[in-house]
Amino acid sequence: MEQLNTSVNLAGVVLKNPVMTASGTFGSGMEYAEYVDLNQLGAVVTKGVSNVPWPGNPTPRIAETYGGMLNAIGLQNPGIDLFCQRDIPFLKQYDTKIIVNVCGRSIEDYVEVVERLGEEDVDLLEINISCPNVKAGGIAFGQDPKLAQKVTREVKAKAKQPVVMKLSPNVTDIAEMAKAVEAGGADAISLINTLTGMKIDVNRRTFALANKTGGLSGPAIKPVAVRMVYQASHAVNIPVIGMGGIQNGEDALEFILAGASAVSIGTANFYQPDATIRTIREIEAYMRKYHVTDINELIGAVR
Amino acid sequence: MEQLNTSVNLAGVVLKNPVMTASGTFGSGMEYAEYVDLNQLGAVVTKGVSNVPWPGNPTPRIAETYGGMLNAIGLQNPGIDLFCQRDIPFLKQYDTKIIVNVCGRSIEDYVEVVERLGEEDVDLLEINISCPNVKAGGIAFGQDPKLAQKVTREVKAKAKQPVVMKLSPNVTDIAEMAKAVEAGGADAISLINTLTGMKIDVNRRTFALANKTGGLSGPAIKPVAVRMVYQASHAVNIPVIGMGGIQNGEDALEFILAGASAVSIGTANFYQPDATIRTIREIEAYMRKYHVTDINELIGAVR
Amino acid sequence: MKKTKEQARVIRQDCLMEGVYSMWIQTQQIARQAKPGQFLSLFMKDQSSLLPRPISICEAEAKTGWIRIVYRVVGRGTRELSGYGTGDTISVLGPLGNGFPLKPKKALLIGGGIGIPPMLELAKSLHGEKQIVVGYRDQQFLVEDLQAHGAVFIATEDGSCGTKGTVMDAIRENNLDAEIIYACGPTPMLRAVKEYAGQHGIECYLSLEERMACGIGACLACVCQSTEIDGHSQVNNKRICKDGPVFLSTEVEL
Amino acid sequence: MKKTKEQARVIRQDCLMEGVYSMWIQTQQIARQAKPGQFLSLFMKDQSSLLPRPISICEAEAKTGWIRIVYRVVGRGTRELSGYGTGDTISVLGPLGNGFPLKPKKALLIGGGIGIPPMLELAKSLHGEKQIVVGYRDQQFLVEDLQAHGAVFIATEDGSCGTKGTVMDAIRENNLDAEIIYACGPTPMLRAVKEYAGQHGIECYLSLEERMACGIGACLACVCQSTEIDGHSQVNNKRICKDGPVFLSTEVEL
Ligand SMILES: Cc1cc2nc3c(=O)[nH]c(=O)nc-3n(C[C@H](O)[C@H](O)[C@H](O)COP(=O)(O)OP(=O)(O)OC[C@H]3O[C@@H](n4cnc5c(N)ncnc54)[C@H](O)[C@@H]3O)c2cc1C
Ligand SMILES: Cc1cc2nc3c(=O)[nH]c(=O)nc-3n(C[C@H](O)[C@H](O)[C@H](O)COP(=O)(O)OP(=O)(O)OC[C@H]3O[C@@H](n4cnc5c(N)ncnc54)[C@H](O)[C@@H]3O)c2cc1C
Ligand SMILES: Cc1cc2nc3c(=O)[nH]c(=O)nc-3n(C[C@H](O)[C@H](O)[C@H](O)COP(=O)(O)O)c2cc1C
Ligand SMILES: Cc1cc2nc3c(=O)[nH]c(=O)nc-3n(C[C@H](O)[C@H](O)[C@H](O)COP(=O)(O)O)c2cc1C
Ligand code: FES
Ligand code: FES
Repeated sequence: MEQLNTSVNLAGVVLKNPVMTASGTFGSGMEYAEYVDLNQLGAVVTKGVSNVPWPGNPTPRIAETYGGMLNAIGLQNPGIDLFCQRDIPFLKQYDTKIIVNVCGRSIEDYVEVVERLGEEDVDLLEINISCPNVKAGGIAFGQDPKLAQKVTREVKAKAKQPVVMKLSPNVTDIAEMAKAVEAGGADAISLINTLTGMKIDVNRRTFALANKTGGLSGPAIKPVAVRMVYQASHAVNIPVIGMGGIQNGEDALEFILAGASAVSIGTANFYQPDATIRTIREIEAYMRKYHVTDINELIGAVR
Repeated sequence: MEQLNTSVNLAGVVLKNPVMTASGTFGSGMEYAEYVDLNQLGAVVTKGVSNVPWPGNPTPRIAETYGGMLNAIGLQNPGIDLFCQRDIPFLKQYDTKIIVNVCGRSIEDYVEVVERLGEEDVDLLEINISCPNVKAGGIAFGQDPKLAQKVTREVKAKAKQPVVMKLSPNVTDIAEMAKAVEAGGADAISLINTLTGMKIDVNRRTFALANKTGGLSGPAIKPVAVRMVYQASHAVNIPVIGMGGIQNGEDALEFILAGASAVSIGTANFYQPDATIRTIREIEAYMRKYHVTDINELIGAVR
Repeated sequence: MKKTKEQARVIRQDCLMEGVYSMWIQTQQIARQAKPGQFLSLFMKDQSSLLPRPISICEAEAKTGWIRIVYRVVGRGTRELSGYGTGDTISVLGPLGNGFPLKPKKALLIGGGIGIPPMLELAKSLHGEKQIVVGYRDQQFLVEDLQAHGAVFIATEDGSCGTKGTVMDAIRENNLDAEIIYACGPTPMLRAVKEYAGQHGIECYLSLEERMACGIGACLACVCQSTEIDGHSQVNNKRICKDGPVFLSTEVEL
Repeated sequence: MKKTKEQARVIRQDCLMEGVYSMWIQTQQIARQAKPGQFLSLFMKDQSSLLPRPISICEAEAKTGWIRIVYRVVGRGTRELSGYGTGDTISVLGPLGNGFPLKPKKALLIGGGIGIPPMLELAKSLHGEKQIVVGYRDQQFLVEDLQAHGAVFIATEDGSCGTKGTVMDAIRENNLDAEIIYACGPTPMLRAVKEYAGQHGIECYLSLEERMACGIGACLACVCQSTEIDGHSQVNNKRICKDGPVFLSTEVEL
């Protein structure tokens, strides 16, 4: 059997394979550790963490849609203190990379968390400027290139780890956003976060979500995600992490061929708890079938 | 049995019910006339027509996606001359409203077709400034509020019929686009056109579509469409026509409750040729079940 | 060995009344581990519906691996389930959640509508003195199964059987008392039970419901409001799928 | 009465060779109206796959309403189909397209790979002199069925049966001649057939393939390039689903 190289390099951090979890769908891995050997993952990307605990939105927080789902969790999280005490030590037990997703309502919020994480042994920071479920701030950063660049610059000034900027798909021109955060000093970008959507319960004549709108994820959005990863990776010279609807190796390879150096699996975990592991195995099987010895040959190979 | 009023008013044009076909999915109704009694439809919206015949894009022009499809037909159409000779007389045989969808590469193109249609007995004009499959022009109009307003104004200056502006969902702020065309004098807006997407064939390592990108339609995009209809209808005072993934009465009612005065059915025709008729019947059944005697009570009822 | 989804086999399916079905499925591991009050995540064959359907365990037999669920058809997923027949397979994750704590006290089991099914396995598992109160709109189901395990008191909204009114009316009408209460049903019923337990100082466990995505505690979709700040979340939120679905009535706000 | 999708019933399904299946289904109207070269749109039960799968009619029996299709498993849809058994239902639209014109001339029927199935109904329907040439990669299917209706000449890529090479090699090796050619198969084969027919001045009909959405001529997904400007489209495009799938070889560019 040929020796396969599945390892990829994200801004100097070497992942054993390109398969990661998508922020907010995997907690910090504790619950999924019963289903998945975390040692096999390229990286675990944690749920967004803020400077103080956030209570999130009222319920219902999710709704099923055709081939996907809407969520408006509202970034509930225990805050950076408990996160550093509990979640980082938990993840350090495993042989995988740790990417901490950071959320905030203001640039100061982001910087506070990023500074705090500078003392911690984590590999990468992913800055969520694109969560559509936060009233104050949040979404605005990810929809305005100037603001996005500003957040990036200020976060980079304080960050001890390489910084991944996570982009919103709810924009007219994703290439422009990618260029803006690259100009701000981002070490990598990740996309897509969720598309803003809405569901109405016609029988009860109300919104399906207490928050009215939510973020659409799952296989339904994959074509939009692949297109944006393609456009973004052609617009910048930093690595791109692709996500949106990935449920198997074939889906992951679509993103990689479109230009992603790594991929994240989100919604699929909910209906296939070992979706990450299966995806890794299927990527390996594909490489064997087509005699691809190094996964890096596939990154951006369709152009 | 209670008497139901299902008729709605679109910029002075009264439709017997709010269910129409979506442009480009129904031709001019000829092929579907074998499957659907066109007399029962609120309106037939024709495939986009331009000043001269357009050959469209190379094949493959479509690809299936999870819960939806991508198309890059590229607005193939026989041009306004044959359209006026053949398609309008065909549709005039039926007791339904005729909405002609107009496409163009420049403002002059649009205006030429609109002027030509001034001599014809059609009810409404729908101006497609949002088709993502045309290289020159097309998409730019629908993604820039200033340009959108300009097209609207110039079209309105020449149009004999009320003008519906069809908006692209590939924008950061749909409310801004809606306001722009309202300011330009639009009599109504319709949305959403398709979301730009991409599919890669991992085995052949090529794009699934010859055009690389295509427009995503079908139930997968419905949550985005409902959200945009809600946002747009709250931003303007002109009627909104909603579409995107509607396949049955419940879906149509989601759009109506979100603020749409009428709805269009597109992709669903492909897998349920009588999707329009079924939708009309299901809306009527809903009205009976909940004792709603006038459909206008439902428009925008969830807020 | 990591946990994973199981492919269970449908043993039999029966329609108990219009829109309510009973299905026995054969599992590998789940039945052996199941406790009353826990639930299963069921996955649909129609791949346009991706999320799990949480359904309570109504009965579980460790020896045969059989599990019974009883459910009402309310949407696409339960409609699909109702079409299954003997020999069909179904993809299942479980058992999930904490389940009811079994305590040797005089117990009152309260079930309302489609919250009744978990009370059957609970009634089977509780060996002390117990009274079972069940509320229906009109038609009844599972009454005989429950009667095999305790005295059953019925309330119907239309008064067609037992007490006319709610389970609370039945409790008062029959002067039922208890040292511990277990309840599952619609939120208004749970609210009334919580208040009743509070007034009488009775230990009370409520099984809650919320929309779920992961079903295992990772996504924070299914929270309820907790009285105190929760240790896991650092806010007044507990996860129904992981910390529940059963909560001490004083722990949660309804 | 308006046309509509039919719910057909699966009569039987057989695996002809690895990945190639033969399925008989019972239809209401379709079998009665079917002509050789026409096709069906098949719809999947898994609602995440929405578009029709176009599959050629391999045999049709007006009396019984039975239709046979023979297909290769290549993706999600055909994989789903291959799992069906007797008694299952399947949603079908058809017959669609124009079909082959039946002419009383000495005929050469050419099928390549999964383009062979429509040649069976064509062979059954043509009553004049006919020769049937079929090309396979290696393993063969439908050979006996075809032999019942004419002389069959086989080509295999690996030479394991008949002529080693393509259908064109088999035609030359066997010195076959004809007044009319009917062909269905992969595009390179059709290109060779078109060229051969042109060189020999033989009337030639080709059945083409393209991705479809509506299957009935409305969406303009499935066009091929036509030699002349088409009356319907006003451009050099014809719709395979409606104007085809069968075209005179001189009408189209391949
Ligand atoms: C812990 C728990 C135990 C349950 N036990 C039972 C039971 O034993 N019998 C029974 O009939 N029902 C039970 N339910 C409710 C059951 O989950 C829903 O009726 C079912 O999911 C509806 O699915 P559907 O596809 O038919 O409806 P749809 O409305 O089409 O479902 C759409 C989405 O909403 C979710 N959903 C809809 N209703 C509910 C609900 N009430 N609670 C949670 N999610 C919902 C579905 O899971 C799905 O993701 C339980 C719910 C929970 C949370
Ligand atoms: C007129 C016509 C007649 C055909 N007759 C037969 C036949 O008799 N036997 C047979 O095995 N195959 C036939 N095909 C090819 C058959 O349609 C495809 O193999 C089938 O649709 C693949 O579906 P899938 O879901 O398994 O593959 P997927 O790749 O998962 O399908 C994805 C989408 O692409 C479409 N698609 C994929 N391959 C093709 C193709 N080659 N042509 C058109 N659409 C395609 C599917 O319909 C679907 O919409 C015919 C095609 C046409 C156009
Ligand atoms: C329930 C849920 C919670 C999420 N929470 C976060 C979050 O905290 N931070 C973030 O950057 N993205 C969050 N996301 C977005 C995902 O990380 C991912 O970008 C998106 O869901 C698309 O991937 P998918 O289709 O594979 O789920 C969340 C998504 C879901 C479904
Ligand atoms: C095959 C195809 C062709 C289309 N052609 C046009 C067109 O010519 N003009 C236009 O304005 N929209 C066109 N559309 C967009 C639809 O009218 C509609 O806006 C979109 O598909 C969303 O609705 P649906 O999900 O119901 O299909 C086309 C869509 C499809 C799928
Ligand atoms: S459903 Fe995910 S935390 Fe409960
Ligand atoms: S598939 Fe729509 S025109 Fe042929």
